[in-house]
Amino acid sequence: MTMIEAIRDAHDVAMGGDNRVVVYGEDVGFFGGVFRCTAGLQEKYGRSRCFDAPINESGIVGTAIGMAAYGLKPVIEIQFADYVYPAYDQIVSEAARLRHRSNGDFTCPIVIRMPTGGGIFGGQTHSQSPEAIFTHVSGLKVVIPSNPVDAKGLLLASIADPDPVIFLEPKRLYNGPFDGHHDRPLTTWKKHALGAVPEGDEIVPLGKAKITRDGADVTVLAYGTMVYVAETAAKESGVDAEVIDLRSLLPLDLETIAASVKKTGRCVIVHEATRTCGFGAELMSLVQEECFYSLEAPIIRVTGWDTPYPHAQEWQYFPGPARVGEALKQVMEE
Amino acid sequence: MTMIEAIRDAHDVAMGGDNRVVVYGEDVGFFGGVFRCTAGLQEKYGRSRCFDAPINESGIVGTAIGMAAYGLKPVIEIQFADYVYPAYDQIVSEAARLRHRSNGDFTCPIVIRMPTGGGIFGGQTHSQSPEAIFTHVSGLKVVIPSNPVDAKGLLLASIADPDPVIFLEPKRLYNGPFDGHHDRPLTTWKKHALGAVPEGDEIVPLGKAKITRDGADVTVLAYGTMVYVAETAAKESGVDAEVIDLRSLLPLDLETIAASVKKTGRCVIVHEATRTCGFGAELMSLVQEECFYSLEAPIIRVTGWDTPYPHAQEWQYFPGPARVGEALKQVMEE
Amino acid sequence: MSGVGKPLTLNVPEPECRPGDTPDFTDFEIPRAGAVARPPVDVAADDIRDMAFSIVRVLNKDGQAVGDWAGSLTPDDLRTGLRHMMTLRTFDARMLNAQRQGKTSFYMQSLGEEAISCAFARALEPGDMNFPTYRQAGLLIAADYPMLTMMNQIYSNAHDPLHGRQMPILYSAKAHGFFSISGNLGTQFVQSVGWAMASAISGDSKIAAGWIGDGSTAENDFHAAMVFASTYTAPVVLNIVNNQWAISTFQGIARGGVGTFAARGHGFGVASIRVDGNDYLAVHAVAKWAAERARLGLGPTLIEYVTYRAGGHSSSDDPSAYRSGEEPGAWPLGDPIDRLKQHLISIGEWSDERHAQADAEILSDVVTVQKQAEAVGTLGDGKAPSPRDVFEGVYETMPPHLIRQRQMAGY
Amino acid sequence: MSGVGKPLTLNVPEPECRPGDTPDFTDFEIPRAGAVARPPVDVAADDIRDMAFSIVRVLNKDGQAVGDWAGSLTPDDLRTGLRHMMTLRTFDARMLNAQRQGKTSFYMQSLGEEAISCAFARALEPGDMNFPTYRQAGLLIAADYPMLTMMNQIYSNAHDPLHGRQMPILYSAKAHGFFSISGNLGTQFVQSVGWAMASAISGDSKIAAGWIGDGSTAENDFHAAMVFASTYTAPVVLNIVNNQWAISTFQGIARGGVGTFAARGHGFGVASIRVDGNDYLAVHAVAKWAAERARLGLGPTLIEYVTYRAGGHSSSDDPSAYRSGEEPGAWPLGDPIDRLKQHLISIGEWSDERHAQADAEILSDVVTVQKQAEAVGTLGDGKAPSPRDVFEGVYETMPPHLIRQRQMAGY
Ligand SMILES: Cc1ncc(C[n+]2csc(CCOP(=O)(O)OP(=O)(O)O)c2C)c(N)n1
Ligand SMILES: Cc1ncc(C[n+]2csc(CCOP(=O)(O)OP(=O)(O)O)c2C)c(N)n1
Ligand SMILES: [Mg+2]
Ligand SMILES: [Mg+2]
Repeated sequence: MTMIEAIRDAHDVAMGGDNRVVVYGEDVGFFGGVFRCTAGLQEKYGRSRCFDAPINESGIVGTAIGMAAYGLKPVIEIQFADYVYPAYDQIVSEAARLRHRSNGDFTCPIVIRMPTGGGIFGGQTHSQSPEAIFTHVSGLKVVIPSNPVDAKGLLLASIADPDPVIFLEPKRLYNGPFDGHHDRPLTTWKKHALGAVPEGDEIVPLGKAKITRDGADVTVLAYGTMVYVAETAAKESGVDAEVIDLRSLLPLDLETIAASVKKTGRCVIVHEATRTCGFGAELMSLVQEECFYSLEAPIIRVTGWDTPYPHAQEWQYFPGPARVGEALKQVMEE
Repeated sequence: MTMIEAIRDAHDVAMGGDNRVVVYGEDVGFFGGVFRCTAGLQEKYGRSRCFDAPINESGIVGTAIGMAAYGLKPVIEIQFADYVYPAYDQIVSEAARLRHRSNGDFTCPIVIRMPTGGGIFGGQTHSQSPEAIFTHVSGLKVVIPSNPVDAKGLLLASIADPDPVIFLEPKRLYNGPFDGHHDRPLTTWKKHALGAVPEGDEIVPLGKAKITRDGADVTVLAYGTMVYVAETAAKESGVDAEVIDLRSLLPLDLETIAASVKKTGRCVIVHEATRTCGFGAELMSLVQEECFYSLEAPIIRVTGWDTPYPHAQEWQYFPGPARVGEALKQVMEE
Repeated sequence: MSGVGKPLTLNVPEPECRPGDTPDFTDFEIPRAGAVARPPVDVAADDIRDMAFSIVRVLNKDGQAVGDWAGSLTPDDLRTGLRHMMTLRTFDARMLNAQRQGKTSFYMQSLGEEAISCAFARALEPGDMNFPTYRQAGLLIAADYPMLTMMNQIYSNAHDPLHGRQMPILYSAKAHGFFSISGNLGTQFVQSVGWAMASAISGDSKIAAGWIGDGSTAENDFHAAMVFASTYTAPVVLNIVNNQWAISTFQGIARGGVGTFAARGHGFGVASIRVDGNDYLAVHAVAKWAAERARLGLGPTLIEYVTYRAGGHSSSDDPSAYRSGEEPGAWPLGDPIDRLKQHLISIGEWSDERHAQADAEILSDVVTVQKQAEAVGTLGDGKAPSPRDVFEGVYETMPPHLIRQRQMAGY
Repeated sequence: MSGVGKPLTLNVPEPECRPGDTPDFTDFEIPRAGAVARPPVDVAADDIRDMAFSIVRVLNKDGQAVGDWAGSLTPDDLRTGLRHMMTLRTFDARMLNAQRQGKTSFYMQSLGEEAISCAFARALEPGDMNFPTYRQAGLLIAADYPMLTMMNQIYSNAHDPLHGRQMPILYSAKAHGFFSISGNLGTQFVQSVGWAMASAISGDSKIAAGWIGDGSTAENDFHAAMVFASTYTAPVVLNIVNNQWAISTFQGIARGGVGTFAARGHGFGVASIRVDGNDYLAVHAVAKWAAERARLGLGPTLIEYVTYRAGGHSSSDDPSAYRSGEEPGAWPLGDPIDRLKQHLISIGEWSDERHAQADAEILSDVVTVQKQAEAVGTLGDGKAPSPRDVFEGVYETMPPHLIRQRQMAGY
């Protein structure tokens, strides 16, 4: 199964199991979404359970909050993460706050899905990774899968969650794993073990990271597309790196992270988002708070630059295996 | 002069010197703003240079971008920083990107002023410190004064700047310095050296921090209200702390910071914003990147909690001198 | 004639009356009570376009209820309504005073606008949901929400149902059809539409009511609400309370130079009505009409209540800095309590004596309750909510990082 | 009759025609050419309310220009207009094909909508400013912006004025009255109002033009634009291009069940006109009228162009998945190029032969320019912009952290 099919399957399972689950967004109904993540749902569940929304991201989130307050469980799509900003107020000031400010009188179990990240020549408005503007907001959960199995399991967990979840889908992984070698032939999920998505409603719990590669010398913290890039960089650089796929940024599996860094004594953090105040800064802070006395070298961040995501120079921006590999070597040299 | 008067004076100097400077926002015109920072400007410069705007933060910023593209220099007020979220898209996707995406064909010299921070029993929607959601955005500058002299000088520098500036005004400092001892009598700027604001158009350059207290043992990084809290904590704890008022978060005066931490070997970071992914995380990352081998103890963050800013429990939330003092002692013990 | 080369100027609307000026409402067109007909609830929105430019009024200046919209309420209903409004006003006065005495941080009253929320509440059914602003406390009073709970919230004391987390008056009362009030203007308007859509998706028969102020109609959430409500024919009543002022800004800045707030509905094909907001009977009748329309699946109605904010914006505001002190008195639609009182007297169902007695009873009730609340605590004095409560309820289950922080904080 | 207890249902608008269905436009009301009168430019918005529900048309089905709105253009102007539209169409076809050949990443064409941007451009004066969407490349073609520069941008080659930073077609051309296109829908609409306000603040005589698609009118920036434009009587022409589709979503989702997009102006007291977007003469005449109105300080005009997106949404889109393949052919307002061509022939100012010859010349010109552009480079092939350019221009002066990052990146 591709990640798209896995996401579709998660919707199907959730909608089939609970008629409070409603799905909408721009082009989400008849057409099934520009990435086709919701294809077939309208036909199967009817127009009032899966439908097209007006192009108004703020309204999509705002109505979802109202629906959640009523008792439904809306799962909504923002067409690209780059277009979530108009909805930021409804997310931050309303969805994230509702349970707390009303002391549970009203709650907001919504899932806000959005394709994130670059690597598709989408330029500055189809490539952004805005996770850090959500992880800064108390009351939200932030989830990002890196493969079809996790995509389905984490989406099911997010839909089941009683609180608002930002669900980021690395669009470069929709159709196959991608290690950053953009000049090599594409591979698909069909041939990948994590393309074998279990049937049914098996969830992957939020807040649990996964060690995707064992290693002794340095810990690499990554999520989304960067998981493959990190694995590839480890392989290619010959550094015995342990790669952790965070899967959920908030809540964060600090235990797994700290255990690994305490073991390796070194840490490299990789993300595609711009550097300053990115989620990497938080990771770096937590690691130094938890593991200061174990650190043998400065933690290194490998990130997107503090510029808009460029169109033509995409691969100079993307933190590919060469840059991550260099960081691995550097952290070993210190 | 109070900080309010200093800000008013900066507007007056800028408007008097350059008729491209226009000032607007909610209640900004006739009334002169709910904090009175623009009082008298409409009368002096006329209704087309200083006027009331409809309650639409996104429209206020969006029109300012259009005005800047025309060639004006809008200085706009968001009534509270907590209300900037509706404008986030126009700020991030437009103001911050315009110069780059048009290769300088159009530019966006706007200043977006907003009162920030708590300590006035304003609850969760009149107390927030959203600096981190701006420092993450390439193309923006982020400035925060801690006294009347800087408020005027930095505001003048921001208005003169050719790029968009987020100008955060710690509302708890509007009328006097505040060291976090909320149960003691108020003091005013009248008696404070930094209340003596120079006349005319003297600017304080962006990107230059200021050491407000010399010390040998630990470096405290602070901005806004937290500068006084940090100074007080240093005094009260007896720790020989060097306090740096960052003044501008982006661009950041990393040189001054690194030099101090290399000297002291210890660092405490203080901010009022929520902890996770706050600007403190970036500071912590930069310090460990630059000063790893000088650090004798883990860097400590003292911040607002990852909760909404509470009304009744305001002083349990506010990172006051007691909490900062404890951190100073702790960092010395490690 | 082409204008090429001719200098343009910026038009900035200004109210006719600022401090020192004499208020003059002669240009303000007020139709006679009874002049606007009551259309059937299934009328096409476009066929009542004129209703967005007129004002539905029931009570005439002699206190009689006249025209099509009269007759929806019995004398008992009216006395109940009068009591609600009087209670709200007394409650407001006491609480504003408590704020001045330092017993809490902040207060906002409904002075002059009591008819709107009090009458509207009585047009809904149990299970319907309001998405109010801070100026609809009357929805709670008229739904018999306990005043003691309101005061505990205002005082942020140990019995505050919101545990001190929220500023005064930002109530939440689901069981009383009252959505948690936000400090951010406008957001609730589109949420009300989502709630209404959810009711329709669920095959329920409940309706929602969104609330917004004149100034806040400028917020973008207003547009989102209108777009979603009209596209999905949501069962929602969308209420604009035009009290002429948004803090220091007169309604012309939000409205522009022409038209009315109600007319905003026309661009969306939404039925739009203007009503005398100081006329309890008119408010109730129009609310009933709109609620019925929504419940029958006929879609949203946009209602503009024409009223006047007789007090300051909030306890932090001093209106004398930006408007004439005479303006409240000159407001041509009068006072809602006086008008309902006169009506009841004119139909022989009330008297000055009964009114004075009711006033005294209400005051005594409010004072009694106030004492109970203050016995628990006021802001910073007495029994307070726990600091631990700040960490609770951010999520249903507290995640590890918050547990750590709570422990660091020492709670 | 009260509806209490009766289950509600959600109304979700659907287009009448999906793949497999036969398009049927018989319900689509099209007034005869010449039927809508031309009011004076200082008409009160409310007096032309009906114009938001009709369609201004000049060219009738025999290709004659009829009615009040005819006569604003000479045969030379019309031939120029025809050439612009033909150039745009040829340019689009070549570039879409270049994208298919892998020479760039993405493309969006104006197929079927050429009249709107091409005619509008000719109604402005030098110094006026458009705030376009991605579907107004005709503004550049008709303003004689160099095609070579456009292609260099599309190919992100070393001569791309935007240095490869932007996706194809997101041009910026200040000197040609063309604001930098954003990938974020709607944002430019309110910016155009700000630009217009700035002109008025400065005592200038320039006007702005905002552009938005039917689907994007649902965005909140639409509201912000209307609020500010109406409040400050901004000298701006606000253009809605209703091409019936927003990717796979038909216009009924943005518009709701009733009314027109033009009618959205009525709630703001803004003059609102609907016009045949496939009629070059009608577009030009209405644009001229609105521009004059703005320039005379009479305020904004909202124009809805009724047209049809004859091609896919973009090079990434396959419309056969969501609409009938016959729909473009069945569109009742015809093709803008054919219609102008027929008109010129019918007045004896053009012929099939001249048209064929013009077509050939244009194609040859475009091909020549394309070769020049491709000689510089195409995306990923040939001379490319520098990676250093990514770091330049984020700020006027590169701050220290960006210099450090640029150095880390090795440029
Ligand atoms: C998003 C947002 N912007 C600004 C404010 C500050 N503010 C609070 S009330 C108010 C005026 C609202 O006026 P109106 O909508 O007319 O309501 P009224 O107070 O008259 O009932 C303003 C600007 C806010 N609370 N939220
Ligand atoms: C804020 C935002 N939301 C969503 C999108 C994705 N998107 C790009 S074009 C489009 C459809 C726009 O339709 P319309 O406004 O009718 O313009 P048209 O393409 O028909 O010219 C959508 C949804 C976007 N670019 N920006
Ligand atoms: Mg008001
Ligand atoms: Mg369209």
